[in-house]
This record gives sequence, C-alpha cells and structure tokens, in this order.
Amino acid sequence: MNMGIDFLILMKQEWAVIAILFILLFIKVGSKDRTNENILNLVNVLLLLNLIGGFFGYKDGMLFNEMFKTNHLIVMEKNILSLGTYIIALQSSSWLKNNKHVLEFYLLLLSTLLGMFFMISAGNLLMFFLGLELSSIPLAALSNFDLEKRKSSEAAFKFIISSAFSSGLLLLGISLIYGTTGSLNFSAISEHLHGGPLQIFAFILLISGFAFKISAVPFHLWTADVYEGSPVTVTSYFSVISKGSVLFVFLTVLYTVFKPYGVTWNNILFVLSVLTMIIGNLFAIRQNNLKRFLAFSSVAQIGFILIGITGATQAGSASVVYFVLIYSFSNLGAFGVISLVSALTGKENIEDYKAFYKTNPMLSWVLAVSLFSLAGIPPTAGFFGKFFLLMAGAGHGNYILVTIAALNMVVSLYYYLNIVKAIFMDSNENPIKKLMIPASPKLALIICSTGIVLTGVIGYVYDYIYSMSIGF
Amino acid sequence: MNASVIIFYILSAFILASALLAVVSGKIFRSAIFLLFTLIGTAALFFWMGVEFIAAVQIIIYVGGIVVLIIFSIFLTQKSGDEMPKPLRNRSLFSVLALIFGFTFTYRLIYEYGFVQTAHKSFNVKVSEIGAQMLSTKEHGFVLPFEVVSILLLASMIGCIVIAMKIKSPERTDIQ
Amino acid sequence: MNEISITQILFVSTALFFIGMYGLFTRRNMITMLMAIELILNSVNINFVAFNKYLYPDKLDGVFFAIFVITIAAAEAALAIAIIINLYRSHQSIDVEDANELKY
Amino acid sequence: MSHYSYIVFIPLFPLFSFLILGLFGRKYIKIYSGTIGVVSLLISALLSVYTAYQYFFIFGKANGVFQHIIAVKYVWLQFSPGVSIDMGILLDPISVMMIVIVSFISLMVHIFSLGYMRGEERFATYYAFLSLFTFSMLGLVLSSNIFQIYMFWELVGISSFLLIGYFFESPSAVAASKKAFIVTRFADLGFLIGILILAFYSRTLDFGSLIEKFTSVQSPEFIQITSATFLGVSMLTWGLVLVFIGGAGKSAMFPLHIWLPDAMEGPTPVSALIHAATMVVAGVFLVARLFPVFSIDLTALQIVAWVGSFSALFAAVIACTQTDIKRVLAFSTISQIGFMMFSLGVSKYGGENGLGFTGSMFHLFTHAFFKSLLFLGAGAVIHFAHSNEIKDLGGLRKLMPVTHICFLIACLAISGIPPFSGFFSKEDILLAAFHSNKLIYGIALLTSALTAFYMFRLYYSIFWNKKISIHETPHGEATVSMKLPLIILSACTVLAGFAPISSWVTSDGAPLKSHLDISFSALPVLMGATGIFLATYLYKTQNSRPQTIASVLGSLYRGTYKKFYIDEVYLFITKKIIFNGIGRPAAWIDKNIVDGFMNLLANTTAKISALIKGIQSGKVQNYTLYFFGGIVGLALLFIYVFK
Amino acid sequence: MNLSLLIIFPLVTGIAVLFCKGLKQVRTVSLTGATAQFILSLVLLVEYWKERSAGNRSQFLFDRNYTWFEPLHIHYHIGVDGISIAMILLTAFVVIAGVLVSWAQETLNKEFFFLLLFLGASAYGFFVSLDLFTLFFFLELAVIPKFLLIGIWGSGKKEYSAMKLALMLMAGSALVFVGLLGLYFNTNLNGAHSFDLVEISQMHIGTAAQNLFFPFAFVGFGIFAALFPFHTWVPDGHSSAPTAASMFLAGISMKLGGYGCLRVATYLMPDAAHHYSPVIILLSTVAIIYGAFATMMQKDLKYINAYSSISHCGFVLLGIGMLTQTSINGAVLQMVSHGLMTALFFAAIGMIYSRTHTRVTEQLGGLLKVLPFISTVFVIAGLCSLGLPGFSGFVAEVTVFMGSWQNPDRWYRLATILACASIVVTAVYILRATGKAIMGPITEKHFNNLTDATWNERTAAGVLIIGIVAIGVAPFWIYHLITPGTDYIIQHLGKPVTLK
Repeated sequence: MNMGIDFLILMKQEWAVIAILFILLFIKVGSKDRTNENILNLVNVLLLLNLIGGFFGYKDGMLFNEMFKTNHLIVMEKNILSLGTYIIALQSSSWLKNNKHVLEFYLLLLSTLLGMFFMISAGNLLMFFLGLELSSIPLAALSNFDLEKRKSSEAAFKFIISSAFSSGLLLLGISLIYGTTGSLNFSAISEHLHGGPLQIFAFILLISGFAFKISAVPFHLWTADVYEGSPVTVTSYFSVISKGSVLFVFLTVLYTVFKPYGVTWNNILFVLSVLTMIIGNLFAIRQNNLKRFLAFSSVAQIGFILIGITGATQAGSASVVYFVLIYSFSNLGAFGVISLVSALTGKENIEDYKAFYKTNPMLSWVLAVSLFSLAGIPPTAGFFGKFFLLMAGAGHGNYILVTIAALNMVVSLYYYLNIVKAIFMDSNENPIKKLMIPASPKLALIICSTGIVLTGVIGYVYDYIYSMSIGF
Repeated sequence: MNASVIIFYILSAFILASALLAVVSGKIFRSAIFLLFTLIGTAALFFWMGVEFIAAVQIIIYVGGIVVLIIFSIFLTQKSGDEMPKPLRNRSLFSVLALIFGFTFTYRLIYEYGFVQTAHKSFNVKVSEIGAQMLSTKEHGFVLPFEVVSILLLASMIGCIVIAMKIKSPERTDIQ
Repeated sequence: MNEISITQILFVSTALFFIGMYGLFTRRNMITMLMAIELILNSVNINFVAFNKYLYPDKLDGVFFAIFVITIAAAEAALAIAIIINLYRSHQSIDVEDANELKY
Repeated sequence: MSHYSYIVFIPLFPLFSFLILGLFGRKYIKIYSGTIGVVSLLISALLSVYTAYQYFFIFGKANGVFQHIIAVKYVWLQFSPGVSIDMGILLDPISVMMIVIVSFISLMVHIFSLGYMRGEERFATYYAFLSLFTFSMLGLVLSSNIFQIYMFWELVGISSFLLIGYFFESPSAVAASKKAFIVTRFADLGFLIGILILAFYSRTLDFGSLIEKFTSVQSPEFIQITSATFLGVSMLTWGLVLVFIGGAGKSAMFPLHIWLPDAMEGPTPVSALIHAATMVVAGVFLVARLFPVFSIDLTALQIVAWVGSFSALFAAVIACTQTDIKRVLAFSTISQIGFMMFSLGVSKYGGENGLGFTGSMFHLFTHAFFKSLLFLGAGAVIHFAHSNEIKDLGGLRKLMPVTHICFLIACLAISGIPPFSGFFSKEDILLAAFHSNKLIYGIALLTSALTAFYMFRLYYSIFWNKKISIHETPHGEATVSMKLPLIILSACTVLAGFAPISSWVTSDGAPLKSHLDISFSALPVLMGATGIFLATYLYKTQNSRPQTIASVLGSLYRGTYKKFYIDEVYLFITKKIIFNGIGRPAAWIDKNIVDGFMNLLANTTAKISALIKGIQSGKVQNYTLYFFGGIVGLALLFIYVFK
Repeated sequence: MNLSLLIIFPLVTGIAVLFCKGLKQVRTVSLTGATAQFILSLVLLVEYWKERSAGNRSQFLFDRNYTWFEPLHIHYHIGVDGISIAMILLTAFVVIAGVLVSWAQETLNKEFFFLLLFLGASAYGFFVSLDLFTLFFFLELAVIPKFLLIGIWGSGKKEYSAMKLALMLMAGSALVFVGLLGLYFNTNLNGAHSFDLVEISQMHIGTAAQNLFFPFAFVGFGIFAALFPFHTWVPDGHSSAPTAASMFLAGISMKLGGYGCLRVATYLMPDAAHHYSPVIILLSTVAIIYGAFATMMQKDLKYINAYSSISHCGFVLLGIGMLTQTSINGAVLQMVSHGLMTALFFAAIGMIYSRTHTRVTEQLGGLLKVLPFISTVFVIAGLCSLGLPGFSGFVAEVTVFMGSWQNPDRWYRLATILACASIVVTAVYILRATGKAIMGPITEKHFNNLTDATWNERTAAGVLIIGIVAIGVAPFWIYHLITPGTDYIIQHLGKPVTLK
C-alpha cells in the first residue's frame, strides 16, 4: 500500500482538524495574554480554511487496511459537517465572548468533529465505534459547559449515561456480529451475512446504536432533555452535526454493509420512521422552550430522513445527504437566532418571542424562513429536501409510509406556524428589545438564509450530490 | 471434568455472584467492593482464556484506575456508611421482568445459534505481538485506532478538567 | 464434558450484561449506575475475547477491540464522574431521581 | 345581417338608456333622465310600430301565411355542436304584436312616471330600471332561442325585483321584491329543467328547429322523446309541463300567484307596466311560442287549461273581497291571465281550431291596454289621495274627472261590455272554450260575472260611495304628463277591439275570419251586466249591505279575504320546513359535525400529546428502560413476526 | 412571449416593495407592478389569439422547458393553453383589484403588499406549470402567504382561522403530493420516470395505479376547491382574512384546486376519473346543496359569501366530475366567474366593513341610501352569484347544467336537478342578505355620516365588474379560448359523452 502522498490527501480533512486542535492546544499551553476575541477570530478563520480546504483534492481510496476509506461522497459529507461547524462557531461567539474556557470548548468541539470524520470514513466496526465514542464523549463535557446551570449538568449526566448504555448495547451488537461473521471489516462482514436470528438481533442492536445517536423513537428520550439543558450552541451542534454525521454513516452502513439485509432494515426503518414522526410531532406540539421544541422537531425530521433511507436507491442516498445539508442550514438558522437571543437576553421560551417581529424584523424573518424550511414550505430548500426524501421512499413503493409522512408534515406545520404566529401575530407587553447583532453571528445568519433560499432552487446542488452518491 | 472446567465454573459463579451483589447491595461502599471483585474475577477469566495481556490491562485500568476513581468519588459525595435510597418498586419490577425476558431471549438466540468452535487452532497472544500490531500501519495494524483513542483520552481529560475544576465564585447563578 | 464450550462463556457474559443492566435500571445512586455500566462493558469484553479465542483465533481483532473498549470505558467513567461531581455541587445529591428538572 | 337588422335597435335603445342612466344618471344627468328614458322609448316604440307595419303589411306574409323570420342571429355561447345559445331576433305575429305592446305601454308608463315620480331622489335610477325592464322584455319577446328567452326571462325577473324594491327603505317593499323574485325563480327552475329536457332530445335550443323536430311525428327526436318516460309520463310532457311551470310562475298562475299581489308595493306605474301589461303575460307568451309543440301533447295542454281556468276563477273570487285597490287589480290581472292561459289550453293547432290561440293573444293585446289604464288610473288616484285603501277613498269623480272617465272605460272593457275592446277578445276565448270544454266555459262565464262585479265594486268605491276629505294637493288632479297617457290608453282601450288581430295572429299564421256572433255573445254580456248591476246595488252609495253579506258568508268571506291562506302555507313551508328543517340543520351540521370533526382531529392530537407526555418523564433510568424495550420490541417483531 | 415574466413581474415588484419607504411609495410601486402584470396578461391573451389564428394547433403555447433536477427528470416546464390563460386573466384581475382595495392598509404595509404580490406570483406559476413538480411547488408556495395575511392583518378569530386554513390546505397538498409521486413512479419514459404533464398525458398509466392515486390527487386538490366535507377552512378562513386576502383566497386560491383537479387528476388519470365520477358527483352535489342551505342561515356577510363559495365551487367539481366537454367548459367558466364574482363580493363587503365596522346583516341596513356605489357593487356581485344573465355566473352555471345533463344516467340527472335547484336557494340567501343589509331602513344613526367609495375602491370594483360583464355579455370569446384546451382533455378522457 502506498502510504506516501495518499496518506496526506485522503485524510486531508482529518489532518486539518488535528492541526487546528494542536494549534489551539499550543495556544492553551503556551500563551498567557490572549483575549477571547482574538481566539474566536482565529478559530473562525481556521475553520473557514478547513472548510475551503475540504473542497480541493478529491480522491477516493483506502488506508490502514480498510480502516479508513474515503471517496467523493465522504469528502462531501465531511464538508457539510465542516460547514455546519463553521456556522456554529460563528454563532457561538456572542455566547463565548466572556467564557473562560473558550479554548477548551473548541478543543472538545473539534475533537468530536474529528471523531465524526473518522466515523464517516470508518471501514471497520472498530474504527466506527471509536469514532462514535470520540464524537460523543466530549459532547457530554460540552453539554455541561454552562457550568453554573443545574440544567446543564443534568443534561450532561443524562447524555453520558444514555450514551454509555447505548454504547453497551451497540458493543453487544458488534460483538455478536463479530461472533457470527468473524470479522470487523465492513467488506468482510457483508460477505458473511446469512440472516440467522442472532445476527438479526445483533443487527437490531447495531441499528439501535445508530437510532440512539440520531434520536429515532423509541431511542430518542434523551434528546429533548439534553437539548434543553445544554448551551444553545451545543444544542445546535447536537442536532445538526452530530446527527448528520451518524446519518451519513448509517446510510453507508445500510447501503453497503448490510445490503443483504435490505428487506429487514427497510421494515425496521419503516417502523422507526412512523414512530419517530408521530411521537416527535406529538411532543413537539406541546413544547414551550424553543430548544426543547427544536429537539422534538428534529426528532420528527429524523422520521422523514429515515424514509429517504428506505428508498434504497442512489436517489435515496442523495436525498439524505442533500437533506442533511439543507437541514443544517435551516436548523442552524433557527438556532442562530435563538442562541443570539438567548445569549443577549437569556430568553428561550416561545412566549418570549411574541411580537418579536415588531422589534426585530430581520431576525424574525430569518427565524421564520428557517422554520418554513424545516416545515418543508417552498421556496425554501426544506421543501426540496423533504420532497426528495419522500420521493425516494415512494420510489421503493412505500406509499403508506409516504402518506403517513405527508400527513405528519401537516402536523409539523402546526407547531412551526405556532412560532411564526407568536412572532408575527401575537401581542406582547414586554417584548424582546431591539437587538444589536454582532458581526459573526450576522454572517452566520446570512450564510444560513442564503443556503435556505438557494440550495433548493438551484438544481445544481442536488445534481452534484446525486452524482457522487452511492447506489444500492 | 478437568480442573480447567472446574476453575471456569468457580470463576463464573464468583463473577456473577459478586456482580449481583454489586448491583443490589444497599451500601454504596460494599457495592464498590463487589464491583472490584467482579472485575478481578473477569480478569481471572481472561487469564483462564489465555489472554494474559487483557487480564493485565483489566487489572491495571479497571481495578487500578476506574474503581479507585469510583471510590474517590464516593468519598467526595457521600458518607461511607450511608444507606442508599431504595430502588423504586415499580421500576425494579419492570426491570426484573424486562431483564429476565431479555436474558432468556438473548441467550436463547445465542444457544440456538450454536457457535462452531475452531478451538483446535492455536491461539496464543504474545504481548510483543500485540504491541507490534498496535503500532503497525500494515495488515492487522491498529495504529489508527490507537491514535484515535489517544485523542479521545486527551479530549476527555480536557473535559474532566473543565467540568470538575473548582468554580471560584461560590454563588451559583441558577435560573431556577 | 471435558471442554468449556463458547456457549457457556457467553452465558456468563450475557448474564453479566443483564445484571449490569439491572443495576443501571434500578440504582438510584449515580455512581452505582456508573458501576453498572462498567459491568456491561466488561461483559462485552468477555464476548470479544471469547469469540476471538474460540472462533477466529487467526486474527486478534477481538482482543484489540477489548483493549479499546477498556480504554474507552475509562475515559467515559472519568468524564461521567466529573459530571456527577459537578452535578453534586449544584444539587447536593447524587440521587438520580433528583435530576429531573428537564422533562415533558 | 339581413335588412331587418334595424330591429335590434328596438331593444337596444332602452338598453342604452339604461346604461347611460345607470352609470351617470345619479350624479351627472339626473334632471334629464326622464327625458332620456322617454325619448329612447319613443324611438323604440316608433320602430316597433314601423316593424309591425312592415311585417303585417309588407314582408310578413308568404303564400297567405305569416312567416317566422329570423332577422338576426349570432351564436352567443356554444355548448356542444349544434347546441348553442344564440342571440337572435325572431319575427312572427306574436313577437311583432308583443313588441308593439311592450314598447307602447312602456312609453306610456315612462311618460306617466314623469309626473308620478317627480321629485324622487332616485329618479334616474327609476328610469334606468324601467329601461332595463323594457330592454329585457323586448329581448324576451324577440327571442329566437329557448335559452335566450330564459335569459331575458331572468332579466325581466330581476328588473321586476329592482322596481318592486324601489322604495327600498320600506321593509314591506323589500319583502315583496324578494318574494316576487324567489317565487318566480323557483318556477324558473322548472323552466330550466324543462329546457334541459327538451334540448337533450331535440339537440337544439333554437325555437324553429325545436318546434320542427317535435311537431313532425316521424322525426327520430320526436320518437325518442315520446318513448322515453319517467314515472309513466313521456319526457315531452315532462319537458312541456316544466316549461309551463316557468310560465305559470311568471304569469302568477295558481299556486305560484302569491308574489303578484305583494308586488304592488312597487311604484304604481311599474305595476302598470310589469305586473299588468307585459311581464306577467310572459308565461302566456311562452306557451304561445311553443304552442305547436304543446298542441301535440294533450296532457300538457290540459294542464295549461285547468291551471288557467282555476286561477281565473280563484283570483276573481279573492278580488271581490280585497280592500286595497292595487291588490284588487293584481288579482284581476291573475284572473285575466288565467283567461289567456286556459284559452291556449283549450285551443288546437291550425285553422278554426286555433281560435283559442287567437283569442288568447287578442286578450293579451286588449288586456295590456285596459289593465295598464286601470293601474295608471289607480296610480293617479293614489297620487292624488295618498292612499290605496278603499276605506280612505270615495266620491272622487268630481275631483278627478279625467281619471274617472278613463277608469270607467277600462272597467267596462274588462267587464266585456261591447263595444269596448275586452268584449271582443273575451268573445273569442269563450267561444273557443265553449267548443272545447263546457266546464271550462262555465267557469269562464262565472268569472266574467265576477270580474264585472269586483271591477265595479272598485270603481264605485273610488269614485262614488262616501265622500272623503282630501288634503289639497298642489298639483290638482294630475300633471299633463300623467293625464296624457291615460287619455291615449283610453282611446286604445276603446279602439283595440277593432284591431284585426284574428287575421294576423293565429296559431298557424294563416288569417282567421272574425267570429262575432250576437247570439253567442249575449250570455257573456248578460253575465257582465249582472255583475255590474250587483256592484251598483252594493257599492254605489254608502250602505251596510256589503257588511251584511260578509257576515252572512262568515268564514268563507274571511277565508277569501285572507286569500285562502295560501301565503300562510308558503310561509309555513319556507320558515318551518326549509329554514328550520333544512337550513338550520345544515348550518348546524357544518359547524358541529363536519367542522367539529376537523377540530376533533386537532383536539385529539393535542389530547394524545398531553397523554403521552409521561414517557418523557425526565428520569434517565426510564429512558434506558424504554430504550431496551424498543430493542426487544424490534427484535421480537423482526425475528418472529416478519422473518 | 416568455411566461416566466408572469412570475417574475409580481415577484420583483414584491421585493421592490420591501425596499420602499412610506405608504405612498409602497402603494405606487405595488400598483405599478399590479398594472404591469395585468397588462402582461392581456398581452398574453392577444399573443395567444395571434398564435391560434396563425394556425398553431399545438396543445400548449409559449412553452419553455429547462432542466431543473437532472437526475430526477424534474424540469421547469411552462406553457399555456386557453384554460390556463383564462385562469391567468382571472389572477391578473384579482391581483390588481386586491392591490387597489388595500390602498388604505396602514399597518405593516410593505409586508402586506409583498405577500399579496407574492401570492399572485405563485398563482401565476401554478397556472403556467406543465411539470407536476413545478406545479406542486407553486401550489404550496401559496399557502404560507395566506396564513400570514390572515393571521397578521385579519379580524375576528384570525389566528385560529389562519392556522386551520394553513393546516387543511397543507393536508390537501400532502395528499396531492402522494398522488403526484404515485403518478410519477408509474410513468415509464425509457426506463426513467417523468413529472412532465405533456409526457404523462401521452403515455398510459396502469388502471390500477390510476385508481389508487386518483383519490389522493383529486381529494388533495379538492380541499383547495372546498370539496365536501373538507371545506371547513373556507368559512373561517375567508371571514377572518383581510379584504384583499379574502379576494385572493376565494378568487384565486380555490381555483388552484379546481384547476388541479382538472389538469392533474382528471386529465392525467382518465380511467380513474371515469371510475370515480359518481363519487365526485355525489360529493359535489352535496356541497352545492348543503353549502347553499348552510349559507341561508349565516348572519355575517363574509360567512355568507364563504359558504356560497362552497356551493359555487361545487359546480366546478360537478362539472369536472360529469366528464363531458360542455360540463368541463362549464367548470372552467365557473372557476373564472366565481373568482371574479367572489372577489367583487369580498371587496364590497370589505368596503362596507371598513366603514360600518360590522358585517352582521342584522346590524346593517339601508346602506343603499348612504353608500350607493358600494351597495350597487354588492348587489351586482350578488346578482352575479345568483346567476343573473348578463353576468358571468349565468354563463358558467348554465354551461355546467347543460354539460351535466348530457349524462343520460338517472342519478347524474338527479344530481343535475339538485344542482339546478341550488340556484333558487342562492337567490334566497343573496336576496335576504341584500334585503337586510343594503335595503330597508337605516339601522344606525352614524351610518348617515359614512362616505361612499374612494377612487381606488371604485377602480377595483370597476375592474372586476368589467371582467364579470365581459364574460356575461359576450361569453363566446372565453368559450373559444378554453375549448381547444378542453378538446384535448376530452380526447384524452376517451369515451366522449355528447348528445346522442
């Protein structure tokens, strides 16, 4: 195996993140007189470079005896994650400006990003598991980052316990798969799948591990609590980057490794997606805290994404990746506004947003457009995303599922519109005052809004993603 | 029935019994001690299976690290003699039912699967080989996971420091 | 019978797994919950090693997996304890029933 | 476009007048609006007369038979190949006669209104509506297509509505206008369905080809429509009867007559024009227009005859007891239209047998004059005395000499006293009835006597009887513009009987000989004279005899006075059955059941949402339990159920 | 001509409005934009005539086809036939009238006009779409502006109504969505699938698939067109909406549904259309009769018009369900006619409401005396609604009746008769409302101080009345406009039912 230049190019994104990690580590260790402002700017620049770098030097290939593999789609997926991280970094500046642990925050954040990269590139269950753990254990620390808040520690505790439990079950599943197939390598596993009950059980355990991370019902229960308790930035990271990365892996694993189980996982996803949509929606209806609300809404979104996965075609995988991109823009748009408001006023409840439009029209529009995109309303990108997801599902003949999903979209519209109603229609004696938006969150919001408006309408984005998606 | 088999049964009984005691014992300190026993028992089981390295790692990390950590944290958060709060009855009931079911179900599947042993092949694990493979980039090399885990350890270290570091201001500014 | 079959070893590990799970489900003390998780991870390690030894002895996949699981367990435990201590500072309690501000 | 195309201007002038007055009248040209209306109508009337002259004397006849001439025809709305609504002008004896009547009476009314409506705030609107009505009515009579007639039919309905409701601030006028429109609309439903039936089988909407197809017994269309039956009755009968229902509604035949008496809430000249002379005879016109087809279908014709004769008698009886002069006239109108209707009903097609048809048309012609004269006279009286109740009137012959004479002439005409016009037309009708159906003839004779009685009752009550004190009105008896139409119409009433209608307007177009037969006419005249005598005895002077008779008749009198409670029956049906029985439940169901179901869906969702919130208990151990439960569930499902 | 202009014009104007300063500028820009699109639609009509009279027989004119999502064969394909042009004209009339009626909009005027124009753009987009994806895109595009218009500027229980409307319409489009997907995956274009309306119409979709997906598409679009029993958004939505939004809602939005039922459900799934025709007829007849009776009991003028819209839109679906060329012609005519008429009605009601601050018939009275112009407009709208000849309503309704009657089946006949009967009920409620509110004595003293319509209101009403009368007096032009379109539909439906 030629480990020379390939070694650098294939792992370019990982190298970039590691480099940033070390730069930050050196700063942490080395310099004393540093201001948060400078660090934040530096990080933003570094992340931007990381993002830009991701778009150069595409190459497919494998390293370390199939433990690390990469291709155009994976690079694209990593780029989406980098983009999301960059946006989150921009948004978090107003929250982190006065935080003592800025560097630690980014160290933790970027190590989870690195974990996700390895997870996405994993060609073997061990690497997958390690990537998953690397991407989740530091997240627990991150969700405890509002050190003075009780809710934050509670969230962190819930997350680490649930995640450890899920890791335990996942490990049981992996061990059984190892026991029944004799290998941890994806390519070898897929050759040894024979469909015995134990293997299916192991497979279900594995799926439950994924389902936990993407918070599919009934493995989602941690989601709302952790989202609510964590700092807004971390919540958005949870809901977009963490979920997105696991979805990418899930997609790859199902489409390539567990291809022989196509019928089984299709049915499993059917059940999960119906449950996820319905339960997610039912809970989202009655939320008052915006973060908690978005947690459930993101649960419901997962239900739709699962439908896209059931498509089991190139269009299916393309639609999922495409949707994650769109979902990143939309959710980060919403979180961007919420984190800004939360950082500046401490308000996080839907009621506080009544008559928000009167004082903050621009922010209101961004939030509204993001919500419309989440709800799948044209002309926002969310419409296209959902359309293609369900279209992929319908392509597989799952019309019942598609019908349920389509009707669930109506329910979901209800709660999104409820917020829009609060913003535009309700009156409020004590509205949120006019907010001055700092530059970097503003940039983030502009990126998100532009993404929401353009990603869908410009057909090229989808074509591009489709062209490198995996078939079935 | 040879000695090896007997040892296995004794070890199994020891592991399971101490594990059970660890999760039902009313006093937390005892729990911790039984956990220690379980971990040692598992280490012994690894010895029995001939993977000495794992056994050693088990002893060093679990017994020497995690259990000590746990005991320290018990000291930090609790008086040693305290009775722990009793489990909720409903939940215990459901848990027992679920777990008995889960266990029978899982074990039934395993049992029915009937793993075909290829035990006659030699299985010897030299520590040097493990070390070589751990740092090898070639076939059967585990350097990448090794590096990933090291980053994970670094990250969790940072996390621990940030979280557990003493907060200077005694006043908490909770919303609640 | 003269040999211990893998199924018997798996019996031990499975039992250990569910005992651990029982602890996780019922223990109200956060630290004991953590202990239960360690039991679970332990049982999985037994699985990996047993599979490796009895079924696929030509590669060391299972053994390595076990090593990494132990490492991760350590990292996880450390972080969990840090979080628990932090929680204890704010709640003055490590009863898991007290940590339920976030709900519904 | 043929050289008759100038005829389109006959209806178009009133239309222009309507548009101009409607768009600009209220603001800009209010004072000229009367003039504009009158002038446009004058042109129309002159054109009509010219057309009549041209038609009857120059080009109408071919081979001694008056032709149906399509003067103008445009496809207006195509339904399917061959089936279209055309805008056309059909000239035949009845339409030519009708345009003369309509434009002439309308002109009279326009002139009369100059005085009668002077000083009204919505003077221009009034003229606009009058013009609109005239346009629609002219369009109606000239229609060459059954759907065209339906359209104008609706338009005259709406102009009638607008004119009845002209005094929109009076609730009773509003109610009356609504009633008029809705009742006729209901009847039009029958008309519409009748059209649909006829059009379906004939594959045409054009009168000419429709009549041609349904009168030739061998035509496939005819065979089809007569062989298709519903409830044992042929579709032809259904179609014709439904069309007749439309006509009966407009012509206020029993039991659809209830709107007409109330319609008297409108300004009196309007009543003269619409509810006496023109619109109400549209039903008769419609049957006459389709008469060749009706004459094929005896069932339909019988229905026409019986409805007509019953209405004639029924209305005459009620008219004897009414105390509102306009209502008396309204019932008399119903009665007279009943005459025309049954006359058509007893007629046959062609030659001498078509006498009923001729008589009907003749009566339509004469009735237009004397009835509008009566109304305008009544209008003058009301204008003078500010009341239309008999009890407020009396002894006006000295104060209103011109009106008095004109009214008397009209009364004599309607009573069938020679040589006034009514005599001649009734003569034909009675003769036709006599030859066809003796019972109807009997009814007709009785009705004649009643007619004379109630007309003279009215006459005496207004002009003789008691003397009342009148507040001096500044304008005296009436303005010139009011008197002039009265005088012209009186002249017409006297002379109309001598018009050679029977040689012009016949069922098959071939002229008919005059039928004046002294021996036959003695009896009807006698009946009329009896009626007059009785009225003279009872009402010429103020006395208590009417009261006595009323109390002797008791409940019969009261019943008659209350118009046999038909209104109450309708009220019951509409209020109790339709509103409370259908409308209210429909609204209730919509609000509570259909909408309730939608709300229930929403509420149930919210309920379930609240119900399952316990899942999210905030306790991490429960979460892990659910987690495990999920795995077990999936495992069971996919290992044992869907293998 | 480039049909995209129809979408771009209002959109650009709408965005320009957002950058305006002050009500005056906002108005001027909006009116300019509305006029521009109005002129554009008239130009389109003229161009269409030119093309047709030059002998262009193709089904869709001015079509442009751009690839949008290559892998899924989704195109941005636009083109028009006579039916679409009729709908476009309707939209143009209503948009300009809506802008004029909202002249005095004070609060958040930029957003208001922006949303109005946006709604117009989406309606245009819907009507010119020849690709089902594009069509669906525009269909959903129109939902949220309605929600915002009602919720922000509405009256009464506006939030409830807005939410109900949005949810029900979304449910409709969800069903449409499933129907479209079903259609898509049952097409076969050299192994690929297609959303292209023209392409789908040229291939045969399996009957089983048609029967499965027709109800989705038809009911979905039907919800937009107030199909019984999914009409309940109509009364609340219309009555809570601000005037212009009511006009849009009833005038354009409900037509999206009717057009979709015709163009997508019926045209593309002809076998299923035949199969489900009795159900459609049953539901639409119920809607017609029941809507009419329910209207009779309403007290609020807007509710009256909203319920009557249910009844009137029943004619559209009835016409479609009868599947004869005449009835389909009638359905299209009814869409246009109802659009104009109901917009006029709402405009009149809005004018009354803005002056008297009540819409309850019992509290009104004698308005003809104090507000002659507005009252006349109201009466004209009412007369058009009750099908008076000379106004568009008559033309449309009789065409539907004639077409429906061509179906010789006894039950179809019964449905037709019941539908005919509704015109009597219509007369009852229209006249009751008119009698109460417009005629009769003045009920409140302060009514005497009311001022009649302003120039913008007059123009708005005038524009709509011109439309109504243009169809009512001379229906032949619109007949010639839409017939080539319905010819294709009938051809595709097979089994043409004409007079035997």
